[in-house]
Amino acid sequence: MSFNQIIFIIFSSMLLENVILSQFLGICSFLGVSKSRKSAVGMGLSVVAVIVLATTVTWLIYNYVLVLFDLVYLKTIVFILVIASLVQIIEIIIKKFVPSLYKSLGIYLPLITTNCAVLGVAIKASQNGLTFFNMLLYALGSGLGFLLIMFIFSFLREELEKRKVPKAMSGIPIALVVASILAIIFSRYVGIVKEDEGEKEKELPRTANVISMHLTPSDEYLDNIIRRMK
Amino acid sequence: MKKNLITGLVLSVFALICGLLLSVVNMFTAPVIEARTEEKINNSIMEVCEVYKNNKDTYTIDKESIKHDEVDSVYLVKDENGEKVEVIYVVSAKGYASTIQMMISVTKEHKIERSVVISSAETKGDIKTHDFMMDGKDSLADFDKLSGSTISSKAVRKCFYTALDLSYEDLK
Amino acid sequence: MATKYLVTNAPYLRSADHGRSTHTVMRDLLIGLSPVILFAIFKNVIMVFIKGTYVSVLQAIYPLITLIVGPLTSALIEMLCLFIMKRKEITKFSDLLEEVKNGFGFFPGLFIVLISPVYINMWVLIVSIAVGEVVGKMLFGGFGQNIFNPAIIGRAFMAFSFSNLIGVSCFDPSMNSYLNAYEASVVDAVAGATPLIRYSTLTDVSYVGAVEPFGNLLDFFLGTIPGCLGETSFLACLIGCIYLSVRKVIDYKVPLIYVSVVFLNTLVAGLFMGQGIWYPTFQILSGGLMFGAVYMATEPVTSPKTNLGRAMNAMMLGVLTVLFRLVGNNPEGVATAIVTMNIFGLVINRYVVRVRVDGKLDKNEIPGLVIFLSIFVLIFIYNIIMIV
Amino acid sequence: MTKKENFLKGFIKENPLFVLLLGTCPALAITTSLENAFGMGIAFIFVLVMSNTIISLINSFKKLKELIQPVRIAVYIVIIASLVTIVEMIMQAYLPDLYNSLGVFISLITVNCIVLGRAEAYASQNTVSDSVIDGISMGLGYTLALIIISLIREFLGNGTITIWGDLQINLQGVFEFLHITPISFFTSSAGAFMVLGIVLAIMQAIKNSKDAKEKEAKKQEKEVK
Repeated sequence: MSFNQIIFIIFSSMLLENVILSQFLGICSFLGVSKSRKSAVGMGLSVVAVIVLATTVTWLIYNYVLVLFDLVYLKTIVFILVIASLVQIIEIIIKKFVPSLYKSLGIYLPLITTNCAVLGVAIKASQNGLTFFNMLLYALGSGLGFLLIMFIFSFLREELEKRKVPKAMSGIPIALVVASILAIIFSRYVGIVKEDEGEKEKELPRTANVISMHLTPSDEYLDNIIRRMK
Repeated sequence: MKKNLITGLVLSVFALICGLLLSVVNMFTAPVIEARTEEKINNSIMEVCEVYKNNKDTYTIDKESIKHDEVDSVYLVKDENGEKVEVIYVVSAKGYASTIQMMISVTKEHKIERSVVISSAETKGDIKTHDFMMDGKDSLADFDKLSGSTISSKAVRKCFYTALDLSYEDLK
Repeated sequence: MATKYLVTNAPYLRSADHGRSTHTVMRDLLIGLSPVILFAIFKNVIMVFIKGTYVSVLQAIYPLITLIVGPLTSALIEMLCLFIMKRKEITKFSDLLEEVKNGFGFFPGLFIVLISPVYINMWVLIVSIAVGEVVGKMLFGGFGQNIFNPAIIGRAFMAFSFSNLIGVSCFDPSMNSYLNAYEASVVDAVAGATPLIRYSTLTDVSYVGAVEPFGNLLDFFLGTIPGCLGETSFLACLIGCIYLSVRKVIDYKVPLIYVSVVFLNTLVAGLFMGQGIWYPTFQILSGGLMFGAVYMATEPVTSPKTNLGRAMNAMMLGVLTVLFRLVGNNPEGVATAIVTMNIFGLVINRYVVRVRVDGKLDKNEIPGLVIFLSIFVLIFIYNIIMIV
Repeated sequence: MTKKENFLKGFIKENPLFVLLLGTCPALAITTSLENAFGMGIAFIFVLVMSNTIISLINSFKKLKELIQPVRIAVYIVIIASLVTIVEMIMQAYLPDLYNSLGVFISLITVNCIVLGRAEAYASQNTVSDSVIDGISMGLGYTLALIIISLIREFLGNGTITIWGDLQINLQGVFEFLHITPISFFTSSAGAFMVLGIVLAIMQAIKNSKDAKEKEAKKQEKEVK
């Protein structure tokens, strides 16, 4: 896996396939907590940590227990238990070792159990058969995407408070409209991150037809084709 | 300590009961789901393979007579004399965050006849109806781009490559 | 928190200082826009009439119709919204008119027309103007309250939901809507619609491939190249910019920094591609860069209020525009950059004002600042990596 | 609260989506067609009613209630998750197309705040029959909200209204009559946010005007007195 590929996965899951704006996961906490920046950033950071940990654990359980014993249908129940206990464990650990952090993050941790972003990313990562490394990057990117939107949105919400928003629109409705505008803007970022083009050559199969493509095949590859044609 | 143990026990009893219940339901639904999948695959074969659809009585389809690492399964279409007419591949395209499974039929002339998406875990529904514009092509020069989806065009492209490539071996 | 300065959303801080009303500003803005509008009419209506390549008279005067319909639609929708929202306060029709006039009601529509293709479908235009006006402006509370630039919201909506209709001329579906009747008969089909769209399809960058199909760089400067209705002429935007800066309606530093950052950035990119000085010149002359820099990036409501904030904003705009143009699938890039900076402008404004007012940052603000700065730095690094 | 009031509250007064703002994720994600809204609604009602029943049943035994008190949330989640899985399996077996289009959001009913919220706030403290009525009411109210949003989105975005399977009303003629095409924006993610925002704003406006009227009425009453 090249550096470019790593960047591609993280940025794509962060910007283009953003958990909130394009996959609609974690909207409840997004609308509920984005009002003050401190809580938005706190929530975002805890979600990043929990998503990465929970996805890793559930991925391992899914691939090495559930699939092997043919118990895939138990995934929802197992995943949610894993997430709930993980959140509990993290809470205990933080409370014991970093009390100052617990003070600022503590109240958001229990909320994360019912944040559908965590369960959603965990289910998607396991079900779609990602490799371990891809899964890690995907989880990290998704978490960072959540954090980014929470961060941006805390500013927007704060700004909206100052504006003379009509009474009917104030609060959640205008926040949703702004989210819609953000979704439009984010959709324009397609192509900013590009997949590694260099890998394409290596992956070329041995078909003779490929000659007609725009790519310039390597010598070894051409030899292969000529051998085949004979 | 004892209290904790009891609560833990209660929780596991609940989990166990639920697990058992689920396995009972699974026992009933699993065969139905399997039958559905099979039916779907049969329908897809009809859709991608015109020759077989028109000559159901005389033509035969062999499943998994050949094994390749790159594809999920292979179906060979033979006419009444046992000549190979077409080959159908079930291939999975893996993007960074989702997978789609599609069926690609390749003719004797090593041209892609048709392709359909069997299952997809894409967030957006449009990929199911997405036409990859590959029908009747024997090279991939003008491949329609799938931008903005978790399935990169590269992954789908690779599926078509693989199908075309393997057809040289399988249709000998 | 002790505040030495009053930070409000008042749209024109300076105009208040100078004792000018929004009416004067509006008149200035109209005069500042007039070179662009006049040039658009000259190029797309008068020239077409002179060359006589139009199919019907309606097609020849279509740009003129859009230039009238756009602002009118915008003003009407604003009136309607105001009527619904402030039913109790407004009783007379003249009050309503006054309100629309004070709220610059017809400007979003005018801007959307100027940054749309020449032969855009009328209903697409009207729907986009309605969305820009309502969603971008009125839902936030009207003039001076908007967070995003309403015109760009409308244009982005158009690009987002009418991607199949936007490039198609409403007179002949086989024709490109960016080319006026005269250009459609002159520019060959291979050349593609606008210089930037053609550029984005080029595999080899060269002067012959990018510039020559449309004339030479002087044509780019004057604006006799295909493109959106009002944004092709660098010269007209420059005249407008000078007038508006002299009248102190806009801050001349913003377009200056914006355009020079784009120039420098593309100069470096061009050097790595083995291109000469024509390449950055081509990049700053084509597309809506100058129009966006003069009339949209400077919009007082949505841009930061301090000098430092504005400079940072303009710099980021330049970096993002080049990023979108050269790396993204987005041949234009200016609108996306401006609307992106509408968001980050808030962040910049917030921190810069805070530091100015309090002399230091609140402890609670630091995680946010770190996130923001890391985004900022990441974009810079990414930009450098990608263009090299 | 009478049984009738209990039943009617979920539709307008305590509508889970429009008033309580719960369960927004599926309301944005799957409302691209009316069929999806129906499917989601049925799945949701089943889960909600069953979980309410089971949880109020468990809580009606005092001994059991005390026993699970420290881990009650976990127990509730386990019960809800298994109910969701049952729905998922049945749907996959008998309604595969719907299952495919709802995707991951069926599994996500597990963490839908409405289900857990009703379990914790209502079912654990009320009788079984009340809880069942509450579940039906909340579920129907949520389904109603989903239907409203999906009607708007499907009509404007696609020009059709899909009731179930092939049963589809084609309204593209309306668009053709106006010489326009459906606006795909409404079926996209940005459109989802926008539609929900506007619908909520309309609800809020109605509520505001109602409040204002009530205030005025009270004022007048005072003056009369």
